[in-house]
Amino acid sequence: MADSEFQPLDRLGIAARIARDIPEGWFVNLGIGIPTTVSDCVPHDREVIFHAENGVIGIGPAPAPDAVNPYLINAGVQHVTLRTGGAYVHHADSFAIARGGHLDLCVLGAFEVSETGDIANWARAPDEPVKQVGGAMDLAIGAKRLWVAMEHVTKEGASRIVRACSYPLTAKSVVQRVYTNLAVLDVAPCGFVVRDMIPGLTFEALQARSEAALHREAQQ
Amino acid sequence: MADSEFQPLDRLGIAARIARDIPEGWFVNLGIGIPTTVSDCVPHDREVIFHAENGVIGIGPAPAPDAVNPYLINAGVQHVTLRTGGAYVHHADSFAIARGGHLDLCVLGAFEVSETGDIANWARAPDEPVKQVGGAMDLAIGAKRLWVAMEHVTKEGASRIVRACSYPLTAKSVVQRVYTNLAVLDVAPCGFVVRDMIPGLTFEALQARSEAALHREAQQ
Amino acid sequence: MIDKFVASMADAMAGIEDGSTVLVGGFGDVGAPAALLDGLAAQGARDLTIVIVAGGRDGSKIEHLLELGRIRRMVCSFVRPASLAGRLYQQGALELEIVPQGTLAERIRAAGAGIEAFFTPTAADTILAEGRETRVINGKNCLIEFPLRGDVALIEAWQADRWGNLTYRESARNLNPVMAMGAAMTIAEARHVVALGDIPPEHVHTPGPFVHRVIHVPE
Amino acid sequence: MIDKFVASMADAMAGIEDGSTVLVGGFGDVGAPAALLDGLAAQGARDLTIVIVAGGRDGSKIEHLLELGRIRRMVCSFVRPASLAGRLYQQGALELEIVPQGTLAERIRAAGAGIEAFFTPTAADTILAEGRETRVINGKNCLIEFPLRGDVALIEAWQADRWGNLTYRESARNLNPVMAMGAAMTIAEARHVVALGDIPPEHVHTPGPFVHRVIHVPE
Repeated sequence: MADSEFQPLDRLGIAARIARDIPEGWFVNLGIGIPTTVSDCVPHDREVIFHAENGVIGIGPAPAPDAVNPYLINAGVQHVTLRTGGAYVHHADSFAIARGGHLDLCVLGAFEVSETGDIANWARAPDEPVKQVGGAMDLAIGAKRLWVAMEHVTKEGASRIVRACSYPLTAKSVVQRVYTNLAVLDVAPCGFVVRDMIPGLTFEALQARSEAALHREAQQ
Repeated sequence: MADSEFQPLDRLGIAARIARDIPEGWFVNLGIGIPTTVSDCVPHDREVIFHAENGVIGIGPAPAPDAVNPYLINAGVQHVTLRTGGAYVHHADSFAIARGGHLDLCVLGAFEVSETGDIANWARAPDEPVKQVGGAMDLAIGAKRLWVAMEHVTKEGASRIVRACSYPLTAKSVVQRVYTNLAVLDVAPCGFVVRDMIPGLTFEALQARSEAALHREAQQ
Repeated sequence: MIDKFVASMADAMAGIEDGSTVLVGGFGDVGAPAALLDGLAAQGARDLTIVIVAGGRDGSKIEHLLELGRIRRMVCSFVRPASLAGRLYQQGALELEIVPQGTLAERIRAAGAGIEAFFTPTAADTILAEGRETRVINGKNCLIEFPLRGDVALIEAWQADRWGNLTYRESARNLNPVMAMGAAMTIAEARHVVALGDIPPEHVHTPGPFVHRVIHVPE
Repeated sequence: MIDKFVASMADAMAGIEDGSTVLVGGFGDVGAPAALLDGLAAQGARDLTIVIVAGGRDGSKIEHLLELGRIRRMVCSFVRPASLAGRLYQQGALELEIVPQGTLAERIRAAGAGIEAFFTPTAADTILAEGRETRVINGKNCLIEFPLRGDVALIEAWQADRWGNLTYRESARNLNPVMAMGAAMTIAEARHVVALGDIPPEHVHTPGPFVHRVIHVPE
């Protein structure tokens, strides 16, 4: 593998790549991790409405340090601002948004995504002593589109693009697209289809880093 | 039967009798018919909060003819006013109030009430060509207390206080008390218990007008 | 720039297909989308299922749609036997599903909230439960109910901004915010157009993402 | 005259029994009823079930109740393994029910709305569904869920009047209005006392009938 010939995206690079694909007017929830930074990559004059599970609609950028509103946080418990035109709802209505198909897009981080669109992003093992589920299962089943942002391989070199998830599932057959530091993959009926790769990366090199079989766009 | 010896209550008299038993602070829904007039019989300085299914909390008296707000009606589509301290909610929240046990009291009209607390108040026959259910079934199952206001006998002389309802049920085992033009009856485990009668009426005369067996308070 | 205002009633009604399920807000005339119902009559979609609290009162816009033969089915809690809707039903020319009013509101909310079924004690011990699944839960006999999803919701609002944020006046709120959540396409007629930000974020009744088109219909 | 204000924290906490299920509002510290949780610690009720979004963060009021040995069980969507709650659970000294956050909110709402059970796709295909009833509805695999009823709800509000009408500030709304509906007794700490009528009826977030006691806790 000629790793020297290409430069994987950093985390902000993945976020910026995702931001390119979000059109004006979409209603979008961003999970914790790489996804959170996507909103910083959307130009302010492109009106995208960001939702947080704790009942905030229309999240804006982080506040200046001297202008923090202690009553206004996002689902990651970070201080945020509200765009003009935003609104507050309570938790049940906020999850009605998430579960009821009102989000045009949700972007989540993940440990693994399978070629059938399964996502595993909440537990490292079924027998983890303490479980932390949060709102990921609600978001994963409810959004019109679910995209995943993650590194293509683990630090140990194992692929996160898999035939079947080894970690406990968050939801089944829900992921439509995966943005990694190497490529953009669609989950199609035939499996993973490569939509985009970083400059210098070959299909073969990407396949070598993917446990699941990859398909070229033309093959689909 | 010495009908000349007592004077049955008129409809407003039944409403006034009910109003006497509603303490300050209760949250109360009043059905259409006799129940609607109960609120007029509660002194304004006794704060009782009246609810309407269309999302009004804190209904006040009817407006003066020159002060009608066309946006403010009750569940009977009559113009009303809102008391200071009132609030508006949407229909799903309003029926969450009705169905979720938040009403201290609901007063409904009825065709019949059975000795087990069944109420029939929506359809004259199972094969009625067109059904009109409204919100009665929701109110009947959900309030902390369900009281019924009705004439003791029909115009044809048939008792509405029955062993088992002959009309289609609105709900089963829900009525706690019945206020008629002749008496106040509690629905107890043993059946109907007479709590109050109009002046001049005897227990025997009341029993003669009731299909179900009545019990004296001491018998209970 | 997001701008949900449409310039004409034809634009507001564009794409409503024959066979659609249409949620119609309002309680009596209060909060009813009168202009949109006229628009629907002019637009011409037929074979409609109308979901509404009370159906087809004499002189109502729904009666007019019935006269035009546009409605195949009504889901509601109340129909007067002597009304046109009642007569059409008895002639076999209209399907009718009578639903307790609280169950109607809850089924629309369920559609908006991603709830695929729920159990309620309402109507469980009545003839409306005949032939349907019931279950005793927590000591109460309960009836299963399924979501009522709209292809379209027609609602009335007091104020609207270009993101589609809405407020309602007094009891004109009623089913409008619930239906706004329960349909794939929500179309609002608003009495007043306000600038983005004029509705304080704590006072928005229906957030913009639930609303797809707004037409200004002054009082 | 209806007056839901109580004069002291002891009055606010009166009657909370051992073994109670207590719904606790807030998301992080925002909208969390800090003073009421101190009051609960002082009141002494034990064997409690606490329902909260995220349980027992280091330095939190819930951690303090855990230290005092008052909590038998927690229902929440998130617990850090390294927190006191996580350690107590692993020692077998605390029961834990982990619930997806949307399901948690919906189960509390169901309690408040008289819904005895509902089916949701959330978690249906996960290990959280093991051994539980699932059903395919509308093509989706769904999991049955039951209401989470509180004996008591402890919530934080911005404004309150003597009828118990409440408003919330910005994202401090979160679970507070939902929990206000889902408990037999709702106790609110409010930052500001306002006169009856000062909150316009269209802007009330939680209507008074859902609220049983209010204590004024200034900022």
